[in-house]
Parts: sequence; C-alpha cells; structure tokens
Amino acid sequence: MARMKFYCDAERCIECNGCVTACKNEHEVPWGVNRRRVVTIKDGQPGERSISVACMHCSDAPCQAVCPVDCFTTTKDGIVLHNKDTCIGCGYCFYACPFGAPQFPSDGAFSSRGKMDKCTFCAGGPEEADNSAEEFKKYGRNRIAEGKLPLCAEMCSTKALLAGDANVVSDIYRQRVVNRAASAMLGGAGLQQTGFQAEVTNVPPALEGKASDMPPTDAKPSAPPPAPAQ
Amino acid sequence: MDESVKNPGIDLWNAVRGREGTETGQVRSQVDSVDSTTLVNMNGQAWQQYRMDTLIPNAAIVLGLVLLAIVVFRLVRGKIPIRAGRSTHKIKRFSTFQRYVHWTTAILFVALSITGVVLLFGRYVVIPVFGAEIGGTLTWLFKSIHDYAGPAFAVALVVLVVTFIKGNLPNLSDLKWLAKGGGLFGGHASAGRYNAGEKGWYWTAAIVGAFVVVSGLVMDFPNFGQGRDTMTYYHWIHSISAVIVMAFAMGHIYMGTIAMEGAFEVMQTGYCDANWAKEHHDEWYAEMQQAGEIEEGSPLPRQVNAEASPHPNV
Amino acid sequence: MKLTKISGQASNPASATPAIKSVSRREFLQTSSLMAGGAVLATGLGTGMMRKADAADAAKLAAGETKEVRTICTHCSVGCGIIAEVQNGVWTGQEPAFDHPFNLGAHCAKGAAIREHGHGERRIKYPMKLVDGKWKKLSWEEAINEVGDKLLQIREQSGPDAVYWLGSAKHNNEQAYLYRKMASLWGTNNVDHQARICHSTTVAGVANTWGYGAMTNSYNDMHNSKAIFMIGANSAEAHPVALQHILKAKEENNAPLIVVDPRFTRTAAHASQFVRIRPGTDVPLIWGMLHHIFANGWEDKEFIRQRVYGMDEIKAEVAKWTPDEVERVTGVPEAEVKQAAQTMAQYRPGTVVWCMGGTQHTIGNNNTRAYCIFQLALGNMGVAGGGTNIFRGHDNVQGATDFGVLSDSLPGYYGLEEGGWKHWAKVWDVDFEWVKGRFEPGKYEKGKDKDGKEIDVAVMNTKGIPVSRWIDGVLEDKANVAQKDNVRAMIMWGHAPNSQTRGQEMKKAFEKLDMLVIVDPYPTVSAVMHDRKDGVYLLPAATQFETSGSVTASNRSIQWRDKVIEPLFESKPDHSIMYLLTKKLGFEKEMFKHIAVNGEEPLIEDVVREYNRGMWTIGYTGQSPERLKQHQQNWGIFDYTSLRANGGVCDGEFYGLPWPCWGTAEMKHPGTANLYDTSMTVAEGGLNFRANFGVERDGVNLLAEDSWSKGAEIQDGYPEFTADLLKKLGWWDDLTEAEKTAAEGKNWKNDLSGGIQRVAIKHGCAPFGNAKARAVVWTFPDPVPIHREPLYTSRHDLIEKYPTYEDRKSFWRLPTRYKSVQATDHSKDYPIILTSGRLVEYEGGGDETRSNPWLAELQQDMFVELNPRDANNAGLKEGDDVWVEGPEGGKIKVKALITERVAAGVAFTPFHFGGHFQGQDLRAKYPEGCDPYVLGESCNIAFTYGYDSVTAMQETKCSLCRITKA
Amino acid sequence: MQQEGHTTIAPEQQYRANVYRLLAALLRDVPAEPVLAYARQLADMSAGGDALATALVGLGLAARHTDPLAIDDEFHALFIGLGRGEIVPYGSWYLTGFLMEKPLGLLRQELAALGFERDPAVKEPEDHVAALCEVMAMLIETDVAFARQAQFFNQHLTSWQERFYQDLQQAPSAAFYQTVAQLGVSFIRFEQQYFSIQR
Ligand SMILES: Nc1nc2c(c(=O)[nH]1)N[C@H]1C(S)=C(S)[C@@H](COP(=O)(O)OP(=O)(O)OC[C@H]3O[C@@H](n4cnc5c(=O)[nH]c(N)nc54)[C@H](O)[C@@H]3O)O[C@H]1N2
Ligand SMILES: Nc1nc2c(c(=O)[nH]1)N[C@H]1C(S)=C(S)[C@@H](COP(=O)(O)OP(=O)(O)OC[C@H]3O[C@@H](n4cnc5c(=O)[nH]c(N)nc54)[C@H](O)[C@@H]3O)O[C@H]1N2
Ligand code: HEM
Ligand code: HEM
Ligand code: SF4
Ligand code: SF4
Ligand code: SF4
Ligand code: SF4
Ligand code: SF4
Ligand SMILES: [Mo]
Repeated sequence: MARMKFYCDAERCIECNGCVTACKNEHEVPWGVNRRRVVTIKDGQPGERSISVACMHCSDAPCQAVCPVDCFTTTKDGIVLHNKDTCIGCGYCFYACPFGAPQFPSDGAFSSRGKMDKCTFCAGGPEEADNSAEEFKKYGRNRIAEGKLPLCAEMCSTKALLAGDANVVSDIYRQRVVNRAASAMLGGAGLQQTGFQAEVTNVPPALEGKASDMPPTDAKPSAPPPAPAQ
Repeated sequence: MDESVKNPGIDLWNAVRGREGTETGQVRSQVDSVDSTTLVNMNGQAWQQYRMDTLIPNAAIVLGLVLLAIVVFRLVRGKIPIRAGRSTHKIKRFSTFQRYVHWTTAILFVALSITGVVLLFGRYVVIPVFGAEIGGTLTWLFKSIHDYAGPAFAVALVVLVVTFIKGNLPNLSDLKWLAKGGGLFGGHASAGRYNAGEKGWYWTAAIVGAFVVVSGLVMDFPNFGQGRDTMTYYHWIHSISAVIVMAFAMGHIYMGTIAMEGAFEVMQTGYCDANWAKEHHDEWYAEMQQAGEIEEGSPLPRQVNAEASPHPNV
Repeated sequence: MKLTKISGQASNPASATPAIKSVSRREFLQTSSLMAGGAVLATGLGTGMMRKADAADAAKLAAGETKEVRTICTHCSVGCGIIAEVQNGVWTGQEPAFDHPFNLGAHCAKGAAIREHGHGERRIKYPMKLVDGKWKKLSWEEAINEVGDKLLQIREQSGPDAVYWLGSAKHNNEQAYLYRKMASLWGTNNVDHQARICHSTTVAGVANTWGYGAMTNSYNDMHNSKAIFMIGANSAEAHPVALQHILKAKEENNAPLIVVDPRFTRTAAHASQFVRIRPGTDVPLIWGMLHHIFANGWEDKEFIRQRVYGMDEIKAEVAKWTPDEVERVTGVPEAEVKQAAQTMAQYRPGTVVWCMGGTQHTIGNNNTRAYCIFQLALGNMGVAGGGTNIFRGHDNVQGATDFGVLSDSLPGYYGLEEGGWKHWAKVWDVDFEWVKGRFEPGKYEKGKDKDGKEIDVAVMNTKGIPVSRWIDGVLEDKANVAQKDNVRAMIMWGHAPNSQTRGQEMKKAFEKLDMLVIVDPYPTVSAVMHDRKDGVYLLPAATQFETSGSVTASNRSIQWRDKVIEPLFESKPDHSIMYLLTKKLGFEKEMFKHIAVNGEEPLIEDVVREYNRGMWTIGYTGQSPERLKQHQQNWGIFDYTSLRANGGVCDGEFYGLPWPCWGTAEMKHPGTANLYDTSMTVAEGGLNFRANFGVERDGVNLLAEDSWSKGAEIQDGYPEFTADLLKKLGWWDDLTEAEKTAAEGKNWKNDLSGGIQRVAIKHGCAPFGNAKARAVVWTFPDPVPIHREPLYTSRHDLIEKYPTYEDRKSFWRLPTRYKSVQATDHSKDYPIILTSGRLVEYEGGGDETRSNPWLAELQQDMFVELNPRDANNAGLKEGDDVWVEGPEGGKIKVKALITERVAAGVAFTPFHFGGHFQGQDLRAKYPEGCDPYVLGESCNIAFTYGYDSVTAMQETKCSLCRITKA
Repeated sequence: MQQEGHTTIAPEQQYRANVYRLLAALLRDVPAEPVLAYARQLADMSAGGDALATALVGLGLAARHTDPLAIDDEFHALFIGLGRGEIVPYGSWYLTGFLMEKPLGLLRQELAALGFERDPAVKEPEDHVAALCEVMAMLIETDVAFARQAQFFNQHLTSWQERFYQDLQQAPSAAFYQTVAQLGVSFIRFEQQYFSIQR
C-alpha cells in the first residue's frame, strides 16, 4: 500500500517559496496561516541550504498522540488528517509536532487560536471526500481524490520537493545522490568563498591547497571536457 | 560507485538536528510566525512523553489515590460530629466579604479543575462517550471556560490570599497539631484560628496556586509571541502544580463539606457554632471568649435551605 | 498595513432562526407586516443588473464544466506555462503544466500565486482622476476625451515631443508593436520601456558584437553545458525556474557552477565556486580571467581565427590586467580568478549567464561586451551548451524590445534612419511624408554623414529621451534640452516610477508636469509619490490574463496566451485603450488600416499578421498566429533539452519558433534555438555570425574565414543578401515572378515578399551574411571594453587610473554629466557601497506583486542588508529602523537585516517597495481599496545619477550611502 | 428597467418580490428619484411593530428626510469609493475573502440553470447583493417552485447577506443606508423564517 511522503532535496531547494504560495493558491489559506514554509540555515554563508517543510505525515504522529480530543486520523495512504469540527484549538499538537506544522488562524488573548490548520497532503478533510464547498472552506481542495499529488511539490521550481509514494520518492532521490556523488568525485564540488571585503582589499585570505582541488592545469585547453557522469 | 559517498543531505540534517556540532548559522524563513525558523522542534518529543507517559498516568494515580484516601478515611473515621452537640452560641468567624471572596475563588477553582481534568483525561472519556463531534464541542466549551475562568481565578486568588492571611501565619502550636496528626492520634490537638492543616492548605493554595496562575496566564495569552519551548515549559509547571493543588483541594473540600459537622455552615453564614470552635480551634475560641465575641442566638440549623440563603448565588 | 488573520469559523446566522411550525407559509405572509406595506409594495420597481437569458446562451453556460486555459506567467522572462482552470468565467484553479518544455509545471512564488490576478482585489476598477487632491470616478468616455484634449493642446503648444509615451514590457507583442506604432504616428521618438533600464546595455553590446542583441541559447540548452559561469545574476530569485535547468547540468554533467557577485546570493549557495567582487568591477575580473587564459594558451585559437575580429586589441588590454592589479581593483585574489578561468577553460562548452549585475552601470556596455569576448575567446559561441545565456527581465521585455518600444529604434531594430521609417511606412501602408509630417518640423541635433560632414538630423531620425532620463526631460532647463520644449505630459502605460533612480527629483518632475496619465491595472507609485492635486488620470488596464496574444520569452521563443477571464470591472485591454485614444487623437484610421477592429477591440491576430510582414531583420515573419497557436496547443511534444519537436504536427520545429524564424510562415522555418550554430543548416535553425559592420576594416577582413553554417553553398564568409547579390550569384531566378517584383532593389531586410530570404536559405546561406564577431566595437566610446570607476566610487584613489567619461552636452537630447560628478570624493561621508536587486516574491516596482496577499505576506518590510561588521560599527541590531542616505541627499527609512550575504562595506536593498517617501507613509493617498498590502521605501530615492555611455542605462548597482540608526 | 414574465401571483408574493426589488434598486446604483419616491411612501405604512415593519417605515422616513444629493454622496462613499468603497457588496468576498472566487462560479452555473444572465452593460459580477435580490424577485414573480426558491436563497443569499447588511449598518459613511441595512437584515431574517416553514 502506498505510503505518502514528502522529501525536500536541500541540494536543490533555492528558497523560491513557490511551494508556499502554491499551497496558498490551492487552498486559499488565510494570511498568517502557512501550511508550508521554507527554512534556510547558514543564511548568507557557504553551506547555506534551504528546506521546505510542512506536515510530514508521521507514522505514530505526535500530534495525534497528544490531542485532547483525538481529532486526528491517519488514512490508509498514511496521510495524517485532522477534524476541524472536533478540534478545540488547544495548541498541543503544535507543541508536540517536530516540524511546526500545525498552524492557527489567530493567536489571540484567552488562548483563542481558532481551529488548527495544517497541511493535508492536499487530501481534503477526514470526512468522506466530497470536494464540497464546505470541505474546501475547512480543508482546502482534495487533490488526492482527483488522482493528483500535492500542488506544492508538483509546482516546485527545481523539483526539489518530492511528494508521493515513499518508494517512488526515495528512488528519485537516490538517483540524484548517485549523480551528485559522481560529480563530487570528478572534482566539481567544494564551494570556496573569497574575494572582496571593503576594508581588506589587499589581504588574500589563505587559499593554499584549495586551488589544487581542481584538475591539473596542464590539461590541453581544446581537449574535450571529461565525459559527464550519467 | 564508491560506497563511501555520503548523502549530501547528511550534513544538513545533522545541523538541523543540532548534532555533531555542525553550525546552523543564521537561520531564516520568510514565513514570519512563531518558531517558523525552527526546523525541528527538539523538545516536542520530550514534551509529548512528559504529557502522555508521565503527566496523565501520574495525575490519574495521584488524584485517584487522594480520592481513595478520602473514601477510606471516611469509612474509617466517619463523619466528625460536634461532640458536644450544637450550642446556643455562635461566633462570627468570617466577614461577608471574606465569604464572597472564598466562594468566588472556590467556584472558579472547581470550574477550572473540572475543565482542566477534562483536558487531561477527556480524550479517554468524553470522546468515547459522546463521539467526536459532540465530545469535541463539549471539550471546546470546557476549554473556553478554563481559558476565561483562569484569569478571573488569578485575581480571585490574590484577593483571597490577602484576605485570609490573618491567622494563617504559622506558629509553634502548628507543630504540636501536626505531631498529633490533627487529633487523629495523641488526643486533642489544640489550634488557633486555623489549624496547621488549614494553614497548609492556605499556603499550598497561595504558593502552588501562584505557579498555576502564572503558568496558566503565560499559556492563556499566546499573543506575545511565546515560542513552543516557552509554552511547553509553562505547561509543565502548570500541570504539575495544578495536580498538586487539586489533590490538596480535594482534601480541603472534603473537610469543608461532608467530613465535619458544622464546617460548611461557617463559610456559608460566617458564623460558627461555639462548640465547634471549642472543639476544633480551642485557642481561638479562648481568644474570642476573652474578646467577648461569642454571640448568643439560636442554634444554627444544620442545613440552610437554599431558597432562604442570604446569598442564593453562592 | 498588515492583514489581520481571518478567524476560523464564521457564525452562521441562519441557524439562529427558529423554524415556525404552527402556521402555513401563506398564513405567515398574510399576517406579516408585508401586508401593512401592501399599498406601496404592490407596485414594483424594475431590475437593472440581471435579466432573463436567451435560451441559447443559457444552454451554453449551464454546462458549467471547468475549462482548462493555457497561458504564460506574466512575471519573468523564463516564460513558464500555466494551466488555468476556469469555471463559468471565474478563475478557480491552477494546475501545473507538466508537459510545458520550459518549466515542466514548476513555478516560483510568483507563478504559483498567479491565480490571484483573477481576484483583482486591489486593482483600479474604474477610470479615475485626481480633482482637488481627491480621486473621482469617471466614465471611459470622459477620461479619453479629457486626456485626448489635453494631449492635443500640448501638442499644439509645444509639439509632439512634449508628450512622453512610456510603454511596457508587460504588454504582449501585439500591444507593444501597436504602442510603438502609436507613438510613431503621434510623431515622437519619446517612447521607451523597461528594457532601457534593464538589458539595454546587453542589447547594444551583444548586437554590436555579433549581430543580435538577445540570449543566444536557451534555459533548456544549459542541460548541455559542461560549465556554467554566472556573473551579476541571482537567478535563484530572479529566474527561479532557470535553476531547474542549471542544477540538472550541475548534477548530471558534473558541470561546475561559478557565481560572481558582490553578494552571497541564493544562487551562490548552490555554486561550486563563489567569487565575491567589488561592485562595478566586472571588466577587470573578466580581463583577469582572460589574462590566465591567454597566458596559458587556453583560448580557442582556431575559432578566433575563423570567427572573431579584433582579439589582438583585446589581448593588449588584457595584458595590463596582471593578477595584482585585478586583485587591487576587484578585491579577488589571484588564485580565485585563476581557478575560475581554468574551470571555464577546462569544461567546454561552458555557458555564461549575466544579468543586471553587469548591465546597470555607466560602463554597462563595456561589461556586456567583455562577457561576449570571454566566450569568443573560449570558442564557446554557436554550440549547444555554450553561448551567452542572458536571462532577460520581464515576461515580454524581449518582445517589447524587438518591437522597438524604444526611443532609438523602430520595430525589428530598423533604427530611426529614413530607410527604417520608409520600410515601416510601407508595411503600415501609410504615406511616409504624412508620417514625417506628424513630427516636429525643426531639427534638434547635428549629426555626421558618411563622409564625416556635419548635417542636420530630422527630428524623426533623432533618438528620443530614454526612460531613465524622463525626469530631466521635464526638469532640465528648456535651453539645454534638445527639443522644442520640455516634456509636459507623461503617459505611464504599464511602468512603475519607483524603478528609476533619483526619486527626489522624480517627485519634482511629477509635480511640474501638466498631466500625468497612468494606464495600468494598479495605481502604482505614480499615483501617490507626488503632491499633485489634479491632472492625474488612472485608466484601468486589463492584465494579460484578460486578453490573448503572444509573448517572447528570454530564449526568443514566442508563446501564445489564451484569454483566461474577461477584463475585470471596467478595465480594458491595452490595445482597446490604444484604439480609443488614437481615435480621439485622430489617427485611428492610419493606425488600424489593416487591422480589423471589433467594436473597440483591434483583432490581435491581424496585428500579428501585420508585423509578420515587416519584421524581417530578426525573423518575426514566420510565426503566423496559426503556427503560434499550434505550438501552444502542442507544447507537450517538444523535447525538454533541444526544444525540438520529434514527430507530431510540429515535427522538426523548435518550441515557440524562436526568432529568427525566417521567411514567411509558408516557408515553415523551424525557428532558431541556438544562435550562430554552424553545425546545422540555416533551414534547420543553424546560423553564423551576422555581417552587420561592413566587410572590411583597415584592410582586415570582417567576414568569416573558413567557417560557414552546414550546407552553405558559399563556403566562406559572405555579406548580407541583397537583390544585387542574388543576381551576382546567379540565384535571382530562384525567385518567383511576384517575388522578383517585390525584391527588385531591395535587400533581405526590406523585401516584403521574403523571397530574398527564401532563396538565400535555399542555398544554405544565412540571409544576413556570414561574418566575424567583433571584439572591438569601433563605433562605441570605448571600442575595447575598459574599466572605469563608477561615478560614486568607494575607491576614489582609482579614478586617476580608471576615470569615467567627459561630460557631454547633448546625449539622448540631454546634457549628461560624468567627470563632474565623479570629481568629488564622497567615500568618506558615504562609506558604504550601495547596490540593489531582486527578491523572489516581488517584481519590478512591485505594485502588482505587493497587491497579491499570497506574495505580500512573505515580505512585509523593506530592508537593507548589512554586514555584521558594519552593523556593529554603527551600533545596529537586526530589525532596527535605519536611514540609508545617498550622496545626493535622498534617504530612506528601512529595517536593518544583518547578514554575511554582503561583504563588509557593501549594503544591498531590494527595489520593489514603494508607497513610503523618505520616512513618510503615503498609504492615505492611494484611491481607497487600491493600496497594495505592503508598502515601503523605494531604494531608488537614494540611488544616484549615472548613465551608460551608449544606452543611457541608469546606474542602479553601484552607488554610495551612509547608514544610521533612525 | 424591465418587468416581464408576470404570471399572476398572490399579492403577498408580489409584496415579497417588491421588497427584493426595492433593496436591489437601492443597492445597485445611486437610487434614482422614482426609487426614492417609492421608498418615501413607506413612511405612511401602518406600522405593525415587528422588525420588518419598523424597518420599512424607518426607511420611508429616512427617504423623506434625506437630501437625494446626500444619498448620492453616501452611495459613492459606501459602494464605489474608488478602488472599492467602505463596503464590498459581493458574495464571493464575504464567503472566501477574495473577489471573483469559486462561489461566483457556482452562482453563475446556477443562474444559467435558472435561465438568468447579467445585463451585458453591467460590469459588476453577479454575486453583487443587488443582482441576487433581483434574481429572487424574478424567481418569485415567475412563480418558481418554493423549494427551488429556498435552495437559491439558502445557497446564495443567507450565507452572507445578513453579515453584509450588518457591515453596511456600521459603515462609517452610512446614514440613509443604515435604514436600508435595517430593512435588509430584517427582511433576510423574515425570509429565513418564511423558508423554514414546512407547509
Ligand atoms: N522575483 C523577481 N524576478 C525577476 C524580476 C523581479 O523584479 N522579481 N525582474 C525581472 C527582471 S526585469 C530582470 S532584469 C531580471 C534581473 O535578474 P538579476 O539581474 O539576476 O537580478 P538582480 O537582483 O537585479 O541582480 C543580480 C545580482 O547582481 C549583483 N550585482 C550587483 N552589483 C554587481 C556588480 O557590479 N557586478 C556583478 N557582477 N554583480 C553585481 C547583485 O548582488 C545581484 O545579486 O529578473 C527578472 N526576474
Ligand atoms: N535600484 C534598482 N532599480 C531598478 C532595478 C534594479 O535592479 N535596482 N532594475 C531595473 C529593471 S531591470 C527593470 S526591468 C525595472 C522594472 O521596473 P518597472 O517595470 O517599473 O516595474 P514593474 O512594476 O514591473 O512595472 C510593470 C507595470 O506594468 C503593470 N502591468 C502589468 N500587466 C500589465 C498590462 O497588461 N497592461 C498594462 N498597461 N500594465 C500592466 C504593472 O501593474 C506594473 O505597474 O526596474 C529597474 N529599476
Ligand atoms: C487552579 C486551578 C487550575 C487547575 C486545576 C488547572 C488545571 C489544568 C489542567 C489539568 C490543564 C490540562 C493540562 C493538560 O491537558 O495537559 C490545564 C490547562 C490549561 N490551563 Fe489550567 N488550571 C488551573 C488554573 C488555570 C489558570 C489560572 C489559568 C490561566 C490564567 C489556566 C490556563 C490554562 C491553560 C491556558 C491551559 C492549556 C489548555 C488551554 O489552552 O486551554 N489554568 N489546566
Ligand atoms: C467547593 C470547594 C470549597 C469548599 C466547600 C470550601 C469550604 C471551606 C470551608 C467550609 C471553610 C471554612 C473552614 C474554617 O472555617 O476553618 C473554608 C475555608 C477556607 N477555604 Fe475553602 N472551600 C472550597 C474551596 C476553596 C478553594 C479553591 C480555596 C483556595 C484556593 C479555598 C480557600 C480557603 C481558605 C483560604 C479558607 C480559610 C481557612 C484557611 O485559611 O484555611 N477554599 N473553605
Ligand atoms: S502535524 Fe506534525 S506530528 Fe502531526 S503528522 Fe504532521 S508533522 Fe507529524
Ligand atoms: S489544537 Fe486541535 S488538533 Fe491540535 S491538539 Fe488541540 S484539539 Fe487537537
Ligand atoms: S501538500 Fe497540499 S496542503 Fe500540504 S503543503 Fe502542499 S499544497 Fe499545502
Ligand atoms: S518550490 Fe521547491 S525550490 Fe522553491 S522553495 Fe519550495 S521546495 Fe524549495
Ligand atoms: S516568475 Fe518566472 S520563473 Fe517564476 S513562474 Fe513566472 S515565469 Fe516562471
Ligand atoms: Mo529588467
């Protein structure tokens, strides 16, 4: 049986936020509620990477475990859905969730958060999928029922964000890792960063050894480049 | 293909999980909301374990045991009568203001306890019994009561603590009272205006209550950008102190209602039976006697008819 | 303004009403108070909005199923395909176009939020004008009449050049074409659009190097690249879907990705090598790389011999750029430069990508030529995987440039010479003399004829004022402006103002105008940044989703958009507005002579057919509306890498018939995917460099040597084709009789039959000849690209060696200062270099995107990026309000964002914000409900003087500032 | 303006329809003199005392005592503004927070099924409050089955119009239109009751 998963390939994610607005577009999630977000670490430094995160549809979902009204269900595809009619907006799922997925339409005084909202894997609500206006208003569109996959992943600008059956997702990713490993071995990788800093124009930062990461310099210039790794 | 080639995502995820000392550097997200820059919520699991594996079972055990103890106590000791029987004299023990304050606090407390307990255990009871939809609405109602009663209780508690401080400062005779287990063994334990048990309750309510209140307020007003770590930290304080205070409260409530003849009416009317005072607060009784505060009057009725109560809304 | 979150559930009032059980409906009504009102209520009022439908129409609608409409993203030049789901005229959904060859369904934040355009929430909904400081609604008729009368009055008093027609890269090709035509028939060259402040230096530099000023290959072609060199391009934010292609090459070809930028950008985060340069030092960096290449003999000598002119002069200049000097000027150490050079030499074919980091400088044209020369030296031109992949800007900036919405050219780069005018007069089927008569009769400028004699230049042949300088056209002393009068009316037709520098002066210019007309879906900052009380008109334009037409992506592919929804509210498509306005101005007959007008809407397809008859230079002639629509309907059959259809209805054709698509549509030329690629026949889309600069210079042959495109019957260089050449070659009789008549005395550019092109191609030849690319552009101020310090330089010590140009008295009709500005050293008072650029969520001036809540939520504050070191020196913390003040006094109040993205001594600001002015919030000035969700300071208030020496491109990548706590 | 397709309907049904027509006339554009004249007569109605009657009389009185020019200004401030007025009179906006959204699509489908269309001269979308009132009036006058009327009302009017009228009542510029809003609210409630009756 299919087990739906997301995987965000940080080597590809460019923090373009396409996935974030795709989700807004598809589900008309209100201002302030973001079922998906992109997080960048080491921002502005070598090694900077971004990851797009939403609900990861955990097996043994922590949100489900802590909910005082037990309003989560896991579908047979492994999608974790929650019921907005039952939800009391206590916020416990947000505390427990490893990924900060649960969102609340407000965070007003007297703990008035409104009904929790989170990524549905574009599978609508937990009730019978009917793609009704009511369902849409509460949970957004049900793409899964239409035989489609999450829009955020489908629209990802660099195909960094993968969604779907866990096996398929990991196959795609594995292939990429193999390609990259080949790249790394052939000498393309290894980011270096030096250059202009206003007050320090004349001090060349230590670079020894780095240049030799490159292939030897005496290669014939008009010789064909090394065959690309497949 | 070289086997040793590692997944290029590994460094990243190690950094994300805060392992291996990998620097995450400056972390940013354009989604600007609480904790949006936290990729993996490290404390979530700990909190989940605390709440589900520690808090809920232990709360159930503690509260259950207290209840059991009360029942056992009741069975063993039965109701504590006024041994000398009702006297014709009564003593003014609480002012009207004090009674108002007490009952306001008490009602809010009970509301908070019930609703709090529903939050804790409701999932195992309310939902199975009423179903998700009604159960959810019901729980939502309880939660809302809790959310609004909380701040009111915070105010009430402060007023209560101030109002009742007189007579609740510990003194030497409390030790004796305690040594005698409040009269359970070693014969009559004499006490002042409040005995050590009552004082204990007073101070528990004041101190542990303060923890409950402060932590509750932090959780109740999430609109100051508190992060998850803050919230779970205060939840942890709140829940533990709430269980403690509920456990004590059960004792207090038991003592104040069906445990002891003549007790409830004191808070109800403000007057206590002179004999009751003599038996339970002998030192205070003596003081009152000296001060000539013992009033003559008809014996107080055992049960005040609700209609006739001067404070029907109490 | 922040939107408040909408809270969970709306209460349902209906449920509050108890059902009445005891009475019947009839009783209920009869006992109700309605009866009391009976006498009055018995007589009715009519309806005004709704009516009973015709049975036929009703049946049509009742079906009500969801339609899928194909269109193209209107934000950037990548040209991503979009599938819009439309239900009963409402844009209800957006599906990924998985089979679209450019994006495979992918989108960045803007494309993924494009459906919001269908709501039109913050749009201008009716024509409006400012009366006494208040916005008043008008009817279209009133608006057109008032605007038209005023234009005619100004024309009467000050001549046609007193009206400035600022056009747009947002227009589709047909609208852009009509726009240029409209300005021409009004009688002015004061017409321009975003390309001026975008890639004008690219177009000039590149076209003058090898013929055409455009991206040579395509995004998809980068799949073939073995190395990718990106300089001054932050494509992860500006062309996000391009990264799909770049990362594919990086992963699958082992292609190193080198990013040269003053900032560590989101693109740099994915680089294999990041080179941080000092802003404004691109030429030294490139010369520094070439230094290593020449020193090691890594250049492609055979390629240079066959196909490049003037490389020796370049070598001489490059020789001056020793590693030490390169490091002194750029800040980049030798090893870094060498490594980059070596990588590019090693991995071929490699491609060079550049964008605004290179173009927006006083020496922008030098930069772009240096990049070209670099590729020529490595022999990377004309091959798949190589080329100069110049990522263009707006969705249709390529098209609008091609259609000459420029103050220096007619459509198709025919220039402003008499020949060009005559060609177009013929295509338009109007009398050339009549067109000439529409212009101001006097002469503004002197020029030189072929023999260098000074002659008067007719106004019609004089370059107009560029958009970068329109404010000077208004403000400059009349005596100094080379035209009859100052600019008195400004028409901003799809162009924001906060994208041009010198905001303080712009405010004055706005206030001095007699009339300001804004034709745009949004009010834009133009509506609010001045203190005018009247004389401002807002005319609601429909967006490109509310009309159909074609759009040219960066790679020259032309894509057809279908109409998604009807124009919202009272907005009208631009071409309809042009029709109404020209009708008012009295030349709609000439303007639409061969274009059917349906009511007030000119038929888009007829416009295509008209320009198909005239755009011979760059091959916009083979793309008939039918072919374009066929490509759109079948976009799934084109190869993801080559863009060529393999089988199917478009077999052998390249997606979108990338120009040049030679000859007539009947010729079925497949389009040219990669320019100058000699490995294919011209008929299949092959080419060689264009012969556009003569055949010989100082005795040196400018034509190609021993190089020709596959299958050419002339196996050497050859000049461009003319009727005479055909005759000489004995190919004249390949023309049909009709073609002969048309072609007599003509050349490949002005033979309206297309016969000359057809025959040349039949013999395997490129109609435009076969020449060398020229590394030395002897017609430019700096024939060999050299380094010159920016006007506001942080290194005043370098100006002695690398000074800027002399001031000019009249350049594009205006006095233009260089040296006099550079003379003052501002670097002590303004110690930080200020640069600017893009954020992925917003576009251009940002009015459109800041009005889209899905995007606006992600960038709520204007900010300045500061290095921690500068922040610490100034005592600033992240999130502090700071003043960024430029040396001309413009200052902006923004939030500090402290980050190592920028080097110490450099600050970066995005330029998409507007609606604040030097600390003042102008929200109240917007017409109610039209204010974008997010406002902020425009960085261009602080940006300063400085214009490219060839194209008058503004300097927006390198100025100075000081930053203090606010 | 047109009035067509009349079958003879019970007077009380005609009254209902005409309240819809009145609301539509007051909300679709600056009310013309005949509309105001019509409204003024309501002041003479013998008030029944319930909310609807009070509202009708209130409207009549307001119409009598307000300068038509002031009503013109008020209408502009409320509904036209420039980009938009103080009040957004569209269903889609109330239901989704956006203009031109899915509810409009559904509405159009339903209108087509019922055989109505927008006058081609009109640029406002069909989920405009006045357009819906006009449709209701036409449904009543053409004696469309109760269940169908109820369905349309419940789907496209009740879901948001009460909130709309409440907003209108509280809009900063509303004066005369407060009374219109009053009528709107009470009439919508009245209709809700009517449609809730089983027989
Ligand atoms: N999201 C979004 N996308 C867009 C647009 C938009 O507004 N928003 N606009 C479109 C348009 S019109 C255009 S033209 C393109 C522009 O696309 P880009 O040119 O890629 O975008 P920019 O951010 O303007 O500039 C690119 C980089 O130039 C660097 N730079 C600054 N000074 C120098 C310098 O002196 N030398 C070098 N080498 N680099 C320098 C900046 O740090 C910046 O990272 O984007 C298009 N795409
Ligand atoms: N400091 C600084 N300044 C810069 C730059 C920079 O990097 N730094 N970049 C420069 C560059 S490269 C560019 S291209 C410019 C861009 O700057 P602008 O072109 O001025 O900015 P946009 O907001 O993209 O302008 C497009 C306008 O067209 C409108 N529009 C959209 N669709 C249509 C339509 O169908 N019809 C009509 N009539 N209007 C429509 C939009 O609402 C918008 O107002 O900015 C330049 N300015
Ligand atoms: C003394 C009385 C109180 C008791 C016994 C009590 C008890 C509890 C309990 C048992 C929980 C549930 C914990 C869980 O499910 O894990 C809880 C939650 C909570 N309590 Fe209290 N509490 C008391 C007072 C207060 C006060 C004074 C406040 C606020 C001012 C407050 C605010 C909260 C909040 C915000 C929660 C989290 C659930 C929610 O969002 O409603 N409580 N409390
Ligand atoms: C339903 C619940 C409660 C009942 C039936 C109850 C009953 C009583 C009674 C009968 C007394 C009088 C005892 C005496 O005269 O010595 C009393 C005293 C008191 N009660 Fe309560 N009570 C309740 C809840 C509470 C709560 C929630 C608090 C505080 C949080 C509280 C705080 C006090 C205090 C401070 C006194 C004064 C004696 C002392 O200081 O111990 N009570 N209560
Ligand atoms: S909400 Fe969080 S805990 Fe629950 S399934 Fe999603 S990611 Fe897992
Ligand atoms: S917020 Fe809702 S879903 Fe989350 S734990 Fe509380 S009740 Fe459950
Ligand atoms: S799967 Fe659907 S709901 Fe979840 S983040 Fe993606 S688009 Fe949003
Ligand atoms: S759309 Fe893709 S590349 Fe862009 S931020 Fe999301 S996951 Fe990253
Ligand atoms: S803005 Fe550019 S990259 Fe983004 S979706 Fe549109 S065309 Fe594609
Ligand atoms: Mo641009």
